[in-house]
Amino acid sequence: MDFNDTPEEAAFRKEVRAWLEANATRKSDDKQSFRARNDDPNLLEKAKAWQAKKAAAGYARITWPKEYGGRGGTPILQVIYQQEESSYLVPLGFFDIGLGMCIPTMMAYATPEQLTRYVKPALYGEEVWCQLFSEPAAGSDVAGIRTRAERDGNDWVINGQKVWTSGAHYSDYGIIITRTDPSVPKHQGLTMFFLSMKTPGVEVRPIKQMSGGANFNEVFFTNVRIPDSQRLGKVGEGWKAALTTLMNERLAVGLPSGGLDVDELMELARDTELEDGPAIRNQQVRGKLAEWYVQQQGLRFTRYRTLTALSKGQTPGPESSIIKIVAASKMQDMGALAMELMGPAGIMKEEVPNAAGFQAQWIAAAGFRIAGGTDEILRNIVAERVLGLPQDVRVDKDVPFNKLK
Amino acid sequence: MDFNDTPEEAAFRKEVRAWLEANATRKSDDKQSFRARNDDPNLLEKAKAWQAKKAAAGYARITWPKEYGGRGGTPILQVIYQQEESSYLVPLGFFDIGLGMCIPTMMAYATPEQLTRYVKPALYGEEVWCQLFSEPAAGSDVAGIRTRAERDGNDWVINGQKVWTSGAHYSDYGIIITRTDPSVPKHQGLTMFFLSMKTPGVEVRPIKQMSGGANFNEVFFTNVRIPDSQRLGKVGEGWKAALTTLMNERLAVGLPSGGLDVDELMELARDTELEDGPAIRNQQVRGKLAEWYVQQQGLRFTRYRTLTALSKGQTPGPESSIIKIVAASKMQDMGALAMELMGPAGIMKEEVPNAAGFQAQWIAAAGFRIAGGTDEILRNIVAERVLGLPQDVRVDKDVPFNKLK
Amino acid sequence: MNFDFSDDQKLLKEQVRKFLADKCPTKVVRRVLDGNETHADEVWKGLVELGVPATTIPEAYGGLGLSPLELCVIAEEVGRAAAPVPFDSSVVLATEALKLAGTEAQKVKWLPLLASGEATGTVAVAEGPEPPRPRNTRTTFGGGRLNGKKVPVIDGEAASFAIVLANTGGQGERAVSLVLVDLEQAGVSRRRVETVDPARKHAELVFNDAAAELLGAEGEGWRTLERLYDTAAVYLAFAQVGGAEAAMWMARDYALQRQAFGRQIGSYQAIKHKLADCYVKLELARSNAYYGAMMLTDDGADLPLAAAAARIAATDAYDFAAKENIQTHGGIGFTWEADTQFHYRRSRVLALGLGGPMAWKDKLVTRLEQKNVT
Amino acid sequence: MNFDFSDDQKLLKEQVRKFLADKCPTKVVRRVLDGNETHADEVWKGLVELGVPATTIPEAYGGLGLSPLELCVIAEEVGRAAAPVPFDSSVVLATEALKLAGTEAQKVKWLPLLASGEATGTVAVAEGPEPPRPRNTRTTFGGGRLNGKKVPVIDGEAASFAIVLANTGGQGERAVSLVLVDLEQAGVSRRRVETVDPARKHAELVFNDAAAELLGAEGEGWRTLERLYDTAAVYLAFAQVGGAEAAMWMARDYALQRQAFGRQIGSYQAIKHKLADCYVKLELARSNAYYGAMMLTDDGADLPLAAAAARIAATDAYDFAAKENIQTHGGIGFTWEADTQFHYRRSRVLALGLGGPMAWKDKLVTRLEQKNVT
Repeated sequence: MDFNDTPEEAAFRKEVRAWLEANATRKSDDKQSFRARNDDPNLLEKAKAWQAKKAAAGYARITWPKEYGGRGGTPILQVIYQQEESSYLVPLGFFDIGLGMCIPTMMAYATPEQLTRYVKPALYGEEVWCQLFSEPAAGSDVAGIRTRAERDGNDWVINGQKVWTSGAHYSDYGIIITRTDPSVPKHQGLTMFFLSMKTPGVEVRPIKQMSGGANFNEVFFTNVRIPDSQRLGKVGEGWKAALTTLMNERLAVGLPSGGLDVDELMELARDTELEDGPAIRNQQVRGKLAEWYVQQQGLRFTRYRTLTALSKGQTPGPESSIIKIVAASKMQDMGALAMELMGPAGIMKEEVPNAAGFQAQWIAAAGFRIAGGTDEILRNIVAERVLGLPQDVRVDKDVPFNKLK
Repeated sequence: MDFNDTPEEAAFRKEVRAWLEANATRKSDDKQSFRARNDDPNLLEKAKAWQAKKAAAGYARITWPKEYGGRGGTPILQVIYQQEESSYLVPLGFFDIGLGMCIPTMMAYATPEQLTRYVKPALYGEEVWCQLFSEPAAGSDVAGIRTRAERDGNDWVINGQKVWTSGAHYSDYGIIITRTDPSVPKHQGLTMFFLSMKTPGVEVRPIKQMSGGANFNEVFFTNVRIPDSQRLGKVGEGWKAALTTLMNERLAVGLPSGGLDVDELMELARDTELEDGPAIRNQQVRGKLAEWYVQQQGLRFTRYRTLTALSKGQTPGPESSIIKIVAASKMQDMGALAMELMGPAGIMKEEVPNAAGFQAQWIAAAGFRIAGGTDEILRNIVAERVLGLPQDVRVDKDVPFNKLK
Repeated sequence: MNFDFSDDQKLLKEQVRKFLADKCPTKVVRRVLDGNETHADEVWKGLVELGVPATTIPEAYGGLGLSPLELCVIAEEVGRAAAPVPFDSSVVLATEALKLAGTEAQKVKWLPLLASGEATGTVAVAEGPEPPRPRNTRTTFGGGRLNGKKVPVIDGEAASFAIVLANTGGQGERAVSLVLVDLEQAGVSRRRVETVDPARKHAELVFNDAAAELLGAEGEGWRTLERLYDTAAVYLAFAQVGGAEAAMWMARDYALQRQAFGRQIGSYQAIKHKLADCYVKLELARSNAYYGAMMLTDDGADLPLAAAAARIAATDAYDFAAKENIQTHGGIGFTWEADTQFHYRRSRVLALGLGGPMAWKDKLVTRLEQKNVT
Repeated sequence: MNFDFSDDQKLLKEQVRKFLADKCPTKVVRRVLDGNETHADEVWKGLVELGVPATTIPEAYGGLGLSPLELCVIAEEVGRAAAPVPFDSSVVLATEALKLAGTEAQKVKWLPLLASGEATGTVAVAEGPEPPRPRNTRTTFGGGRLNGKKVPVIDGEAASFAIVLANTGGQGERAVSLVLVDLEQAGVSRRRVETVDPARKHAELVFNDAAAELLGAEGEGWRTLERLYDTAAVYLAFAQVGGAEAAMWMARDYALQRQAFGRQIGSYQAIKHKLADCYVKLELARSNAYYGAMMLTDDGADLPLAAAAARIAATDAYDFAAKENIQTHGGIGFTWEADTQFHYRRSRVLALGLGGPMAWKDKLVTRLEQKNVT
């Protein structure tokens, strides 16, 4: 057992490091650069430039085949690149959905001509993609979407509303799942398309979140007309295509990073005097710290187990399915305790180093427990896919969509 | 707000106290008498004698109408009697099911002649009754029972098996729910009877529990023949009759008493040295003690709210539905902590005052979380009856019983 | 056994509930959250008209002279509405502090103004990010002058006066005294501070040779504060119970309405059992709060234990209900437009204002030890 | 990145698993639980034949000289089977203690006997109901003679020798030393004590001028014990992971088979989410245990932290899986006939033997503080 690279991995890491050193600035302080990054008004432009550089060097999508600008590398090489890149001050995060989910779906269903047209601009950051799946009445239950696409000659006309669309406000293209036949059961009447976000009738409105941020959007479709050539997969087989997209989402290995964790909470506990001395000497605080440390390390080493499988060219086991279930509640509970340690001033956003950070995490965690699969849906997934327990009763399974209550 | 009796209640309490003082021995130490009681081999005989005395004095079933030997009193008077009696060293517990559930069901369905025959002997403790409901394949789902009763002329012939029958080994009579028509949906084909436990073909076998005790039994029925006159309610209306029985079960207000609780745990924490001093000074232990004290008091005062409603002649609210959910897990967790405080010796049944008690409760709690409604069923009940949330999907509702998988 | 509120008290409760449902719907909370008002003045004025601030003030001082039980039922309704009004600061803390430790002159001066709504008060204890203790109280009082900084002070911007914990030079717990200071004077500057709950505004108060006077005897500040906090803990427990119940029913209503996979989400056990757990915590909190209320009226010997138990249970119930209300709503529950956030934010303000659950658990066990000894 | 066991180690694991599935089904655990045997001797003999006690003993002392990783995978399987054999006492504790602190003569005498299964050993630390500390160690050793009482001692009835924590007269932590005592002598009397897990027998050992000798230097007992417990914590974490996994799958299998209201109970979210939580805890435990294992083989600098984390996670996972396995089974799960009880009982023995979770959490944070300083 070791945490070492294989010779091949080590060579790749060396190469990546040299390239990054030559092309980017090393981070001095993780949190500071995190803030710097997010406050930059030209962030998208900078990110596009960095993406182009990466793509030209062949690092933008290491696992993609060479014909699409990748290098046909293994997933572990992709992880190694990301590990190394995370030490540098580079603008990220605008292309993950497009390259991680949309373009792979295009690769499965689009024509060679379309791929020639769209893959490279996406890879080079010239065009940003988003994924138009969730709807107000279809969150956890994605297949319950109502956005209609109706055939009109050689075109399709889309009407409806999507929601929780990350990055729709800066995206150029999107893949969209629509209902093309409401007279069949819900999973059967769906069809997928791609479209330009500039198509007439598409309107994007940001959603302000409880945290104050607005990373998500509502997208309204009013008589949006697109040609049949933008269909992905067969009519009525949109669910199969959507599963392709979602499957690619799952390949991502990672945790929200840059947040405050046990180290910062210990620091706070050392610096805070409770009634009977520093908080770090209080056994209740110590008990909590120990439990969260065990969770933090457990998640870290669970990730290492997944990486080991990738490194050996194996398919990772189901162990990483636990990550968000654990991390989200931990973040919420740690935030609450951090605030408690500061006493009545724990509600204040100023004065204390990291106070605002813990408060922000306490608020963000309420959303993190929901976004990308609620705690409840994730437990269903673990129970069904890992433990082989049966699905809950599905009353809507064989009923025509337009006959559902 | 006060905890005082109304004048009527105070008068009744005084009367009861005088009677008890004249007829029973006051407890000196609660726990000692608890042990004394349970170790007495002649307990049943003594209980029968005490029950006869109580019945003669009119205290055996205060809420029953006078014609059946009760005194037509309010539920609060019944509670007051129990409160007072609990300070005396008297043998209890053999008649609760019979008088609390079986005989009330008889009152609803039996003939006047049958009531004349059975009520008084039950009230006077001469005949003990049990309730034959649960089956191996029908626990939480009582209506899923399979024990068959088939009509044969003017008789019924019963075949099948019951389980978890408290007190079957010392009972004289029982009420039993059977399936008389498997060709209709499960709730419709049931019929209730009463029978003598001495009827040929009835065999009682005790079940040894994880705790080592054997308070429950399996009861096997092999061609048990009883006359139609022992039917309670109409053929096929057994579920309605069973609900009558179970409803009476719910009227009981109470907690398992005589157990170790926060006081005893504090005593242990005071007497146990951990690494950094007495356990009572450890903030983790204090945190737990506080939480359990809050639960203990919460349950106590919840009970007082119920008693207040009874005292005012109102129907109690749903608040008492929380009692077992809280009490069972609390008992399990407290037992585990008590054992932990004692260190590696926490597993030993000897040496420490109360150690065996906490261990016994840790084991018993695993059963207490199940018996009389599992944690899960009780949460369903709270969600449905208190919060008005819908039932889960019931796939078996309209399907003939013999067509169910 | 009469462990319940009287019919009159229930009627009062209903009246306040109806008033708040009508005049303080969630859009009012949102207005204050999003805006610059110190509080929702029209709601406050309406509560004044209903006599809320006068409830427990003796008739001799212009109050209604009602029992603490009346204020308990009102607190529950204020909590249910998450009303953005100076209830906890003025009606509970400042009023009770004056009643507990004020001189006749102080009472005569301020209680009638509080009762009539002409003035509001607050209590200023914390001095930044540390649980306040006598030894870390750096604000000083001497020669009639107050100097130092208090933050966060709830409703400190709008309050007419503050009762301030200040160092007066004694030893140990006797180092601190309570001091009454008129906030409308040159020696006082105020600044709004941002908190996790913008619907309840907090301020920083800076005292620069501000004229002030002792409230209660010198050196008795800590002991008085503990008694004041015990009383306040019971009233706030009712507010927390009200908030928890509101959050629970909000979640339940959404669970009935929202469908997933062809069914109401409220038919899934994950939601049902979560809400059942809310109910369990709520009832434990309510029952403990009732006993706390009784100890406010009775001889009160058991108040210290009852208050601690009520506060711990109510904080737990409100925390849980507030966060699981968001969770039950899913994505929509995390938007700025959603009403779920009001309780999530408020639950923390109420949880920490008088000291957090860990400190109260420790206090509870200390009191239990003392009780078992006697 | 190679954070996994090797194929050879997995093969060994599979071999031990098959052996135990075949020779140590639950009816063997039941036999020991219900009966008088000190352990299941035929299972133990089979494990000896497989070389289990010889695993980490160097070849020079008649062992197999394999790495700690091999013993980790074996521990997981012994835990899975809840096997009633002197594994934790002899293969882990006594063997590791000898390797850690034994003189050459002591190793030459005992390790070959342990490797061959001719002897078993145990470690005797506790003296009744108090977490053992140097200051409450009343057993004394001096002039080659041991006097005192140790209880409970796991496998103390059958063990050939014990390593005993005894007071040797120094100051503070240096008051105690480890002492090796042959249990087959007149100065030793043994008595079985009843515990919550009759499938693992425990004894009281009374020493009355028993001949004994130091194991390691005088006054080093406590430090050696801490190092020994860190090592043992990792092995036992694997045993706990194995037990937790067994309990989880037992519950899952029952949930597939048992019907209520016309459906498998495993289709209800109350059961699904409970078992998902089991899995979450299990994976956290497994990942922490892996790192512990790596720290047993690597330079081990991070062993103290890794061991504490592994132990805390594994204790939590096993406790939860064991109790919720009973709960998932319902009534039948609480009968004496049910196999659920083995894990419920065993989980407590494993949780408390090396000290309970509270103590380890405290230890973990202490070590984290030390690490952050350096």
